[in-house]
Amino acid sequence: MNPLLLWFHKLGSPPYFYRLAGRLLPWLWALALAGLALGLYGGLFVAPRDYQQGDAFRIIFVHVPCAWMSLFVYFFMAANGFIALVWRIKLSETLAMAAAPIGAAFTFICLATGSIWGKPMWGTWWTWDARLTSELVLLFLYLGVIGLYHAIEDRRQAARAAAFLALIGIVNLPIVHFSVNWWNTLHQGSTVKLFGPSLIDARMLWPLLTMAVATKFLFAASLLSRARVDLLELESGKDWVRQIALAEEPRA
Amino acid sequence: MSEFLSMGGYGGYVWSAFAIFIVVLALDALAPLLKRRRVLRELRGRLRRTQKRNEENT
Amino acid sequence: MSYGTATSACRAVFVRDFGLVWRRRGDALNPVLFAIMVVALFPFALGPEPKALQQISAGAVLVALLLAGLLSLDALFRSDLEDGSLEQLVLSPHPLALLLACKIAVHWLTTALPLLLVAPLLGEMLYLPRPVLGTLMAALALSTPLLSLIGAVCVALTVGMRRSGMLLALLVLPLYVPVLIFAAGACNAAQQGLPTLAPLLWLGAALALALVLAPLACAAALRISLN
Amino acid sequence: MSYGTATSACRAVFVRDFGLVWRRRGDALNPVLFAIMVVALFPFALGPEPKALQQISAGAVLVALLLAGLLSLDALFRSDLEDGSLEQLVLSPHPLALLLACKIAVHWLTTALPLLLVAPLLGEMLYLPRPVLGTLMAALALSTPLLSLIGAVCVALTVGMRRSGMLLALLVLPLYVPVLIFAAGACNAAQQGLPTLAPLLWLGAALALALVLAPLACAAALRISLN
Amino acid sequence: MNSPIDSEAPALLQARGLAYLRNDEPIFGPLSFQLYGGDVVLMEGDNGSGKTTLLKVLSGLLEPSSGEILLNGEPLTLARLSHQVALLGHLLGIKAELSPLQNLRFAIGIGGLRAGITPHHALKSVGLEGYEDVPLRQLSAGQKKRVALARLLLVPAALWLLDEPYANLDREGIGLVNRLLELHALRGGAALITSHGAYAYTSGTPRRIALRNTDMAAA
Amino acid sequence: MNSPIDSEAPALLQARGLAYLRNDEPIFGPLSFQLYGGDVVLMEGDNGSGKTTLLKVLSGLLEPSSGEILLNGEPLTLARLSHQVALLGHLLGIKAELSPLQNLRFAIGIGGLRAGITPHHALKSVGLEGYEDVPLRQLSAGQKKRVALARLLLVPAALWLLDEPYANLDREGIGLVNRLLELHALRGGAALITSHGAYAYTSGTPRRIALRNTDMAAA
Ligand code: HEM
Ligand SMILES: Nc1ncnc2c1ncn2[C@@H]1O[C@H](COP(=O)(O)OP(=O)(O)OP(=O)(O)O)[C@@H](O)[C@H]1O
Ligand SMILES: Nc1ncnc2c1ncn2[C@@H]1O[C@H](COP(=O)(O)OP(=O)(O)OP(=O)(O)O)[C@@H](O)[C@H]1O
Ligand SMILES: [Mg+2]
Ligand SMILES: [Mg+2]
Repeated sequence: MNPLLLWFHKLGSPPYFYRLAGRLLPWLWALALAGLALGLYGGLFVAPRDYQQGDAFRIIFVHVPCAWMSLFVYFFMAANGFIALVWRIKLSETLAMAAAPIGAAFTFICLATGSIWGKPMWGTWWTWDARLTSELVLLFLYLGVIGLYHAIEDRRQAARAAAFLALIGIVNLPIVHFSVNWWNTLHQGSTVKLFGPSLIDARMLWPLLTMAVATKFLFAASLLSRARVDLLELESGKDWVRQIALAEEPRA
Repeated sequence: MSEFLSMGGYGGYVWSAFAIFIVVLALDALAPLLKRRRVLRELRGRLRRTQKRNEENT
Repeated sequence: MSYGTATSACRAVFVRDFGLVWRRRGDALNPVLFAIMVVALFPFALGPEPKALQQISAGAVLVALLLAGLLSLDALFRSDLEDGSLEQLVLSPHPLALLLACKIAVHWLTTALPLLLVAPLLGEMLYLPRPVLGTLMAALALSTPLLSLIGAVCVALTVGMRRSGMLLALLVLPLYVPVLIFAAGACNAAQQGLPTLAPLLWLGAALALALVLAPLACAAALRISLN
Repeated sequence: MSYGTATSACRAVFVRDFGLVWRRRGDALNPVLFAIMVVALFPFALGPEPKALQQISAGAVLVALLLAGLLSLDALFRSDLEDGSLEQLVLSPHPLALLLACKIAVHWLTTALPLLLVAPLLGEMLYLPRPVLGTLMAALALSTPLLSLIGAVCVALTVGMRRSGMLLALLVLPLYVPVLIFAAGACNAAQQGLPTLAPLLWLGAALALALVLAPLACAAALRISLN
Repeated sequence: MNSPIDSEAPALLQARGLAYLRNDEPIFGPLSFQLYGGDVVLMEGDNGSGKTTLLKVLSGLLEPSSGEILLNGEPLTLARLSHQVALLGHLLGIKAELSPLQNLRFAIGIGGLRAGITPHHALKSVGLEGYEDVPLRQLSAGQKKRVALARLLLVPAALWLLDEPYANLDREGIGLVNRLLELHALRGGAALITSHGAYAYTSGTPRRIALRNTDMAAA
Repeated sequence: MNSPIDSEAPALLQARGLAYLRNDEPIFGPLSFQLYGGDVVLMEGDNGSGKTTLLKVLSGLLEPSSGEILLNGEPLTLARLSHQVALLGHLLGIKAELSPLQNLRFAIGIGGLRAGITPHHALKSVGLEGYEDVPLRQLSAGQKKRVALARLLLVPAALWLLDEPYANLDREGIGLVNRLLELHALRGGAALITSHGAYAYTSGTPRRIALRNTDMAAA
């Protein structure tokens, strides 16, 4: 067998994944926390005050990374859902379902910080503009996926049904992202570009990018620890889980 | 310091936004730890019961 | 010994489902009554001034029909599941998506079409301006089948569940939002005397897409949730 | 050998029903999410202008909460019926009305109270004027228990039926209309700066009456529909 | 275990010309019988012959279309009845989300408690020691049935109406039901049990009542 | 009626190491067996031992967790399968609101029709002559079952999977099922039937498969 395929196959085996994730986790948490500390420091102390928005613009350092993550995590979830549906890989089911609550958390933060930011900037907590609305719909999609997953008794069937729903809901992602271009809205358009010069000050840009990277690590860490526990629950009849359970017996 | 905390009058907004960020993500990180404890506790309970029953049967 | 043609299979589904609706034709009125009642709530909640009501009339009718459709969705596969007909349908040698499309069509004809027919009455109750009525009807004609198709996929996902009512609403409503936006957009444009073609065209395009994809998705979802 | 006291029977019902809600605490959020989504439908249907939304805000929040309450009603006795607990409850030596009152109380605390708590958020979404919020909350605090009590009687009547969802809505909505009228009346008065006490007092009086009569009616209805 | 023809003590349960109609179709015909303390009576009948319906009528959940029921010589009213009758139906009346202990505590709360027994004891005597705190959904059908049997032990009731108590139980479970019935009879209680006849109450020869299968299609 | 060990013709149905897990708990263990044309195989097992689940897996409604199913030597896919298999489950798949004739017409519409038989004939041969146009809700449970049996006669399928076909039937009905099975076997069809063991296929000694009751509470 092709070595890459072989590795995939091996990764798909729950005990192997459990151990591998266990070894990766401390590093991921460390990177995530360091990144967060650096990004927050940069955002709160280094970045200069915005000439228009004053210090209120500092909310950008949590709002925007979380907004990006809300889209990224959904894509990750749907992609894993697709793999789970087509190739029936248990690990993908687990990953997709573990990603959903994390994505919902990021979406919630995006909505909450966005409306906190909106109050001083637009004079209102909430308007029914296309981006805000589609982001709210995104939160409901996450909640629908989570709700469906928990409503079905059989774990694997539940994961497949929820993954299917996640796939249907993916039409919402482009709407969230492009809504500022398609409709003229209160929410501002893209300022940070991957290619070509960005429109903001470099001292604002690097903390923002640092936060963006740090939230990726945070997601990876949270995802792996959730997936590990979910595997323990899913495989609770298996020997390797039994050994873990007995090894961690609290001494009474 | 208090000037820093007041954030040019936007302190309430900025700090509550950062607080939400930190609290929600902290809860997100905590959830799997709690669930892990619960799952393992239930599993150990089940193992004890089967063990006991096997002893009774033999 | 013949397995019959796909056409005859579709005809069989039509005949049976219409027969069933006919046997319980009293129930078929329920969504209409529900919609009328929801619309009747608005004057109570907002006060009876025609001006205020007129402003919200198109939107309120849309929301009422949408909610009525939502509540009736639940019954789409329920009785077939409970008596085992659904399994027989899945085991049929004919394409499941086709048979499901027939079922969805019957469902639309027997629940959404009556709603469509009372829509002018509902509009009248809220003083909907006459010129808007045409647009509203066009928007409804395009959006109700769309809602039925999208809804059917979600129902198929929740079909085996006990307490699915509220969950179904949670799954379906986010997917309904875009449809509602375009339908309401057309009505608002009509109310302001603007051209209404663009949103209606969008609805038509979405309907064409859904007509092809939704039955397939529905069949796939059903296989997952029967498993 | 003792049959226990009525108090201990009530405590048993409370402990068990809260325990059950706690076990499925995810489900407890559903009515809240549903209400938020229904409220979110209005800006789509009516257009996003704050002025227009503000006018209908109190009414829309009332309607959304009422519908959410309606949908969650269905679950009040369903699981007890399905697993036979309801029969055991009926056979208990303690007054059935009392036990049912406890069940209704738990249901209100776990479904309506969360709705009450998000009502300010819902109002905010539709730009409800601040001064009206107080009146809206008072009206809700009085009317949601009333709705739960009235609804429980209707659920008890339909409890054995298969497809009760839509039927229940039809039975319940006409009974809800008077409650809605008074609650909306109070909010409208507040919006226009008029005194709001009278409609609130009416609601209070109706609630007092319902607190006494509804559990008795509910017990009688349940006996009929189990028969 | 045949009923003593003792006209002085009133029968624990007496049915006189009891019949039940549904949509004017007879479900079971006029039926008269008596149960005394110490009786265990087995009722046999095909599917749909009305066994379950009869038990519900006797428990007071359904009202008979004609005839009357006397409990200790007094006519049945809902209030009186419930003190004396325990019903174990097709549906067990237990919650799958809760543990056996929680379920039993609830049953005691609404039904009362016999002297000299605790939920723990009852669970032990139906062979569920060690399962006190497991949610019922993790138990097998037979184990769930045992929880319902434990309820019978706890709640004070002179008359047990058991609908197919042997269903879902393995051989040992059947023995358990029989032991419980014997104990109950010795204590002076009475029981009416239904069965398809596959298994049956084995201790002594119980009295039998047969329900004819009224043909539903006829009319 | 024992299966001829004839290695040339592929078996009508062949299961190889078939197992089904629910939440990683085995419902039935790895199972291998073959059915040839003319075979009638009886499957026995306690409640919850997985009989119904096995039939659903064999019909293609459920996907096996491991192992494979061959129909006429070719692996099972949903599309191929459905042409060959008729399933009669706990739920009969008939509508109580419609008449026997309407129900059968629907079954033919979606499932096809065997040569040389009509719905009227089929109803007659299950003893329902005269009931063609009565809504099913007015028929007894046993008569409903007969309508479902008539469907088996009409729809072309070489393999019958019957889940407790004897339940709800009286003695004559049991004889009817046995006659239908014999006819099907003579025609070269095969059948797998489940039963609690109370009644059984009586013509000849059918082969038996026993499912062990995997204890759900164990793991
Ligand atoms: C509830 C209110 C809000 C929501 C739901 C929201 C949502 C979003 C989302 C989803 C994105 C990511 C879009 C993408 O990457 O495709 C985003 C980006 C952004 N938001 Fe918000 N937002 C809200 C309020 C605000 C406010 C009040 C401001 C500032 C005045 C703001 C400023 C930004 C900025 C600067 C970006 C980055 C745009 C870019 O470079 O791509 N947002 N927001
Ligand atoms: N809720 C109901 N509505 C209408 N008919 C009913 C209802 N419940 C039972 N019946 C009918 O009443 C008759 C008697 O039913 P019952 O459940 O008492 O029979 P049973 O002897 O307990 O049968 P089984 O052995 O299957 O438990 C049956 O013909 C059944 O169809
Ligand atoms: N939908 C389901 N979800 C979860 N578990 C199920 C489901 N269906 C069946 N089971 C479980 O699978 C096991 C096998 O069930 P199955 O219905 O196949 O048994 P059976 O042999 O047909 O029993 P019976 O004799 O009662 O018909 C049982 O323990 C049951 O609890
Ligand atoms: Mg019965
Ligand atoms: Mg079975």
